[in-house]
Amino acid sequence: MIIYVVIFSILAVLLVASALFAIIQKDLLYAVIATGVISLILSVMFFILQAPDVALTEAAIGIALTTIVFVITIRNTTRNEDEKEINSK
Amino acid sequence: MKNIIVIALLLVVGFYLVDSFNYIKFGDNRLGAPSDEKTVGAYYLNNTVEKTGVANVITAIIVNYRGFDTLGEVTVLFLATTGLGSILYRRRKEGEHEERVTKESSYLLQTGSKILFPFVILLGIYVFIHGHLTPGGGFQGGAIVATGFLLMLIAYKNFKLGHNQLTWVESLAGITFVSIGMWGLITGGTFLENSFIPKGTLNSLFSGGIIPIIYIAVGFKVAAELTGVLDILLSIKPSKIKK
Amino acid sequence: MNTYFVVLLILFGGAIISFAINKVSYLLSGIVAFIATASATVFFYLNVDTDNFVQFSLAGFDFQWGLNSLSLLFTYIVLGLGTLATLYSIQYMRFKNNLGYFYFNFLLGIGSMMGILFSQDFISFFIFWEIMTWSSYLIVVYNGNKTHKIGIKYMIFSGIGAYAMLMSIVMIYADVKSFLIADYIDYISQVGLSGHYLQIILLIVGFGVKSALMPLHVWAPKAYANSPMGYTSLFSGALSKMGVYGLSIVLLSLLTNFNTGENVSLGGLFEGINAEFIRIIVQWLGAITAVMGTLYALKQNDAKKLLAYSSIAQLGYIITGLAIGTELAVMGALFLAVLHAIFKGALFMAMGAVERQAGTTDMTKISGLVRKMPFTFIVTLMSIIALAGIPPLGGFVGKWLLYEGMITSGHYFLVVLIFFSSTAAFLYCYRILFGIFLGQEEKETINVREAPISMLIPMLLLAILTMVFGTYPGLLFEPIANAMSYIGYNDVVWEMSTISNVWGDKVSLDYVSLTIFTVFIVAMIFLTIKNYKGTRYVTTKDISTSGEMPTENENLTFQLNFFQPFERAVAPLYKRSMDKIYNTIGESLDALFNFVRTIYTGNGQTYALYVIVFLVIMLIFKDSIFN
Amino acid sequence: MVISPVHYIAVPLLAAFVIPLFAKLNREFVRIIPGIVLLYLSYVSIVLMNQVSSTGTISEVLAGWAPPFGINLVFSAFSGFLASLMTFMGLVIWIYSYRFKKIDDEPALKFYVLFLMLITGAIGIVLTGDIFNLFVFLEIVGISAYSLTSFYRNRDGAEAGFKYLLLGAFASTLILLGIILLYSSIGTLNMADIAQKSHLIPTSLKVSIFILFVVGFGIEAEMFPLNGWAPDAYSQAPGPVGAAFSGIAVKAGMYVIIRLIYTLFDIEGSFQFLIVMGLITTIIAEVSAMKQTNLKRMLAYSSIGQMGIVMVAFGIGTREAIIAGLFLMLNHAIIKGLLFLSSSYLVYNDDNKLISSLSGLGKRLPLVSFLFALGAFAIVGLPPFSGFWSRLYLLLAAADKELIYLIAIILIIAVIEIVYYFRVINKLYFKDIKVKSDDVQKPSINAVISMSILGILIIAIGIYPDLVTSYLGNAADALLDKAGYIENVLVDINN
Amino acid sequence: MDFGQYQNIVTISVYGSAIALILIGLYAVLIKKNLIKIVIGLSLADAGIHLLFVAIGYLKGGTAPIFSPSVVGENVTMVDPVPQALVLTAIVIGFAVTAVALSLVIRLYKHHNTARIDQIKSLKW
Repeated sequence: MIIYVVIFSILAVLLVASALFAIIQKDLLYAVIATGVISLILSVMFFILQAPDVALTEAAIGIALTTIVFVITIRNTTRNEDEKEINSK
Repeated sequence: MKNIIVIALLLVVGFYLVDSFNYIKFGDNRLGAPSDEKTVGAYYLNNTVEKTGVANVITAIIVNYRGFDTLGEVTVLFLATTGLGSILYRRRKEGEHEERVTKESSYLLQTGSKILFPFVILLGIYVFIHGHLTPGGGFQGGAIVATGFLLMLIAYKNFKLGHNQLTWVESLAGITFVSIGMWGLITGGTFLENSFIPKGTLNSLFSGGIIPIIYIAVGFKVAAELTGVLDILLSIKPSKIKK
Repeated sequence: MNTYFVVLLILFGGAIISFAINKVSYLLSGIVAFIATASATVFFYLNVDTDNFVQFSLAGFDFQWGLNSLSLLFTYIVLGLGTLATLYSIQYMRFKNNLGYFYFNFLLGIGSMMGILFSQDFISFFIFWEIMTWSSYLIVVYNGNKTHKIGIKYMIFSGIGAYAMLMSIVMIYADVKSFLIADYIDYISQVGLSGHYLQIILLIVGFGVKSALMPLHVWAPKAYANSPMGYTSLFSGALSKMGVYGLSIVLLSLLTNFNTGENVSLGGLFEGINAEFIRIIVQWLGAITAVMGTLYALKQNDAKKLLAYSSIAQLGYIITGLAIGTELAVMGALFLAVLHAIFKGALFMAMGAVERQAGTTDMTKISGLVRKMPFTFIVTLMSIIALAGIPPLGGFVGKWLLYEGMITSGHYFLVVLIFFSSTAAFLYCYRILFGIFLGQEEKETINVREAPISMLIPMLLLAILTMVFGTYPGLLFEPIANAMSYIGYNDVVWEMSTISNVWGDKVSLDYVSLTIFTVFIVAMIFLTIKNYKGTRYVTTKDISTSGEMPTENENLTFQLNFFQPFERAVAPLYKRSMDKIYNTIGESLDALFNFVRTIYTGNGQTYALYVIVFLVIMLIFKDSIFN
Repeated sequence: MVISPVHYIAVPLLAAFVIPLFAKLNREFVRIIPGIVLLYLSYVSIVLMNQVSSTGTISEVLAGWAPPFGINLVFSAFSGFLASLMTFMGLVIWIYSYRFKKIDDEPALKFYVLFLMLITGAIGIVLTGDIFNLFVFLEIVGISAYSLTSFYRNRDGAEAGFKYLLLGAFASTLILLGIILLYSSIGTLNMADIAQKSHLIPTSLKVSIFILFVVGFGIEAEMFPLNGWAPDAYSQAPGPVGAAFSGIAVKAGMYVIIRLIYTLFDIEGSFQFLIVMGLITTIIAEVSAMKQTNLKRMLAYSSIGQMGIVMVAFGIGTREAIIAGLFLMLNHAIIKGLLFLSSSYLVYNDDNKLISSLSGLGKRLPLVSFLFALGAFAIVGLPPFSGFWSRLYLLLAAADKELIYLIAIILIIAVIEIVYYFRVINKLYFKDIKVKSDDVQKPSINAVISMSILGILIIAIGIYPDLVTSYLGNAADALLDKAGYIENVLVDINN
Repeated sequence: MDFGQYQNIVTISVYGSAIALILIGLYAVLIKKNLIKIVIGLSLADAGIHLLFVAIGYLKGGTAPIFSPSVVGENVTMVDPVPQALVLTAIVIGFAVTAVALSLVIRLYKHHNTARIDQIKSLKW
């Protein structure tokens, strides 16, 4: 019992921490991976909260597909958040 | 300055959210007494097994009680594919839809993908076939299948997805879903009514009437749609790198 | 079928037919328009019946159409002038484009004016009023390009007026639960005016715009001057009279304390102000309109504009007369209203003829047309005599009654103003005559010819009418007396061709006219014979200034700065133009609007921020918003 | 098969799934099938509207589970009126876009599918009786709208689409939060059930939920200051889509706001709130429209302004005001539809859609210009066109409640409208011709037909408003009859 | 699952982290200039919403709402299945919106050559 509580609290802290990391991180690829981590943590939390269906969905869609879509986008655009202003046209 | 204002604003929002959730105690039993069927959740828990013959209540809700939502949801994905196609559309003559511009990946990855691919697909199909029995179902299974295709798309430059097949799978699955729904209407019942296929015994593969059929259709459709999304995204020609 | 429906059907149907038939032949369009108005006129006066009311219901409201003696009086103006103006337009518009469009709106205008006169309820009144407005707008901008600012200005003011009226109408409906004008008059006479001051004021604003009352007149001069003249004669003659018609309902039926004999207080915000006060305001506005209109008319070099300002001034007289509200004043005002339609119609047509034949109506550019266009000259001469109020033509009778009415009711200062403006009217009338017709001929006008016969006929008819009404004003007194008895002035005294003054002296007009005409004609014959030979032509623009450039101060060409000394005397009055005030308002609003739209910054993030700000505001103030 | 409200959703969905297959046979099917579907739905509308007027509200149960356990569709005189209006507008816009030159062959499939789904989603929002289902339909509308906004590649469509999406995502976040709070406090998602039980929620929480919903749906309903997306989206979307936004999508958002206030929550002050928000929306939008140089953008702001007036009408809340509001919605759909449709031909070849490029087009495109002018006359409320009656009804309803300031503001706004619409008309007709006759795009025959339908309707309703007023009266009664709504939906549970 | 006397801690961690996630996501949407960051913010806010959904469905001592052979016939408490069903839908919809958003980002980047939102405002006023 207590172990779940501990795990849960740690996960919650991790969740917020990686959310902050995702926001602060200038390298978008790391930020995206942080969101992937958030999905992972979430799906564990869902599992603990007795929602296996949701956990599975979050795992399949949140961790894998969303991250991939983000990565593809980054590859097609820019990896650095503070890209230099480009005036050449 | 703007930072501070925004943080202040968000804190106010947060305060009111917390305030609101004070009314909603975590873990309280809000379903009411088990016999009180006026609460929607309680009704589902009490009646699902008996009335639909499905073990997984969530599946019953998704596919049957709130099947209309799911129809909408599938449509949303379908629209996302269509929309993506229209947003990222390039005329053929510009030669961008033809091939993906990924580098040939390593031999290791290629082999690994090749070995993993059937298993992933199989896992996905298993998940959506057993949606009414175990956790998981059409969406999860579909997503897993799409992941399998993703592996192949990344690993092999020349891995061609048959657009025709994708369209067929997607359309046929969608048509199945709606037709089963319409069949209920035609037979004099209501849209999506679970009446014309026997319910079967609980916890066996062939149970739940139309529920597994629809969930399988959803699985195929979601798989096709997600794969389609990935395919479109992976076919974009990366813009020239600006220094 | 009912008379009203048939008349409207003929006019609106004619509008559509003449629009469609323009594809076949441009001449046909005008002919159809003429036939439509003429047949509507004939049909209407054969079947006219003032007691016939039609009721029907549409969209949940009760409508009533009918005629009363007052509106009957105005139908003479609309249909008479309308028929003549269409006849005039056939030739006048002959070589222009988009005739289908022109006649469509023309007939729509006539039809909607008839509709206004038929309407016994506010809502159909308003509907026809608006149709009249936009159809006239479409003609104002007909000449294209330069006119679009004028058109917008016209539409803005019309919109303000119409919506003021609409606001009043819905407030009336909320009070009375009926749109019938008669019901409202009953209601007001029962409960008094208190609490209804806003409705009355808004109605006055609404009608005031159309009748070009200060300070709502700024649209009028250019709109009059820039429409095709065939229409302007109707515009200034009949369309503006719709405003007068409305004002006569408000001022004479609603604001009256002659019927009830009490001095009703308006209460509320307007504590201490009563019906009499509003009337006084309107009187003064009318008088000021008259004076300002005249002063501005003096300044104009373009005959069309001059006449436009003159129209404003004339409408000022009429409104002042109505607002004074004694029997004589009202009679004079209504008489002038009809007469103004006649002579201003004739004048605008004459100017149209000049414009069509000579290419311009700028008085500095043409002169000496009297030999080329004698009939036009005669029409102009007679109309101008009528306009200036010189006996024996009709204008004299109207002004005479008006002065009498004002003097007997003790409005001495107003008399001074009106008299001043009337005197000044002599000046600009003279200018038209002199500038265009008299003087020496210019090279440019060598090839000018007289206008075609179908244009002359309506002009001459109108000119003759001014003479007839000047000699036998009783012909017009009869319907006016009927109209006034409808409003509540019982036992109006009138005689066929005799008018009296304050002291009871009577003048027989037919003898006066006869004498004057005899003298006039003899003089004309004499002058013609005398001047026939021996005329020497010197072109006026061939000025030698010893090699120096002439400046404007040196009054070298007599047509330019005709009234410069006079203008200098009244210059301070010109400075405070309403136009400038409106422009300033417009510009500041423009700047404000430009500022407001920067709310939409174009940055999606800002929009998102708006959402959060809005959410936060709602959450914080949720207790006070949703108690 | 009995015709029932679910046809509104199921048939278009089926069509949307079928179209990609048929497209392989013949590409023409892509264009035809949506038309067939919309025609069929128009037939359904007629049948159901007749049924409603004779037997009263139809509440259709889906999947055999009676509400609140299953999802249901409610076809009342009110929601039915809106659904029929949307179907009709959809049909007209389809006729228009059938040969719209700018939708070339390849993405035509996507265009028509998205367009069909936009209509279906909006109708779904109006018909559904379940708040979460409503959210799903909202997302259907949203995703198709984002994609359609950015349909053209050669313009700033993507920018407009992204702004729309950003705010739309905000909206869904807020709505989901509202649904969470709502479900956890009364344990139901059915709207009739919510209406029945909403008094059980503590007031403070109820108001919070209400605020979340209003802000969320207010984004779709173009309420100020939530409408930043609208001018961009309207001006960048293809012509027919702009018409569909103003005629169909926005109506759905407005419907939800109305439902929230009239049926779901019984919150004091919400009516006044709606009036104030409506007025602010209208004033800001019309003032912004004044100075626009871009024709489409001007129309967009004008559209927002009209929706603000609709809000005002529903905020007044009397039966007359509701009739006025519905009439305004109807007029806004057909008139703004006509304006958007005709304006796309007017600025066909000008990428910036500048009003100044219209100079003298009245001569080059006489019919289109005429229809545009007709629409402009109608929208500023000149009689004898349909816009006049709705405005009159609204003013009368306001006068009845003695809201004098409201009348004054509405009329001042009308004057502003006159200024900017007549500026365009002046440009069209009374300016020198600048364009060569080759440079204008002549409207195709089906575009002419669809615009003429709208034009004729504007005149017909204007001359004889009784054509629609009886429907509007029934609809207003249906909206006001909250008890009847609950009873109709929950007939099995409560008895 | 029953957290017993530690219920409060779990309450705070669930509600706290969910609301924190929403607020952090919104913060990113409102402050970050980079389009991709904005989309990340949106998906964070979405994730928070999903967590909240599951949290309100949770019931002290409840098990997953699946009548697997082991629980049939026994008297078990189950968590509320409705929010779970809803969140499933919400997740899929969220993915769809994210995909569309990102495709728009790609197009915007190609069009404007930048992914900074404050430089993409050719449509304004």
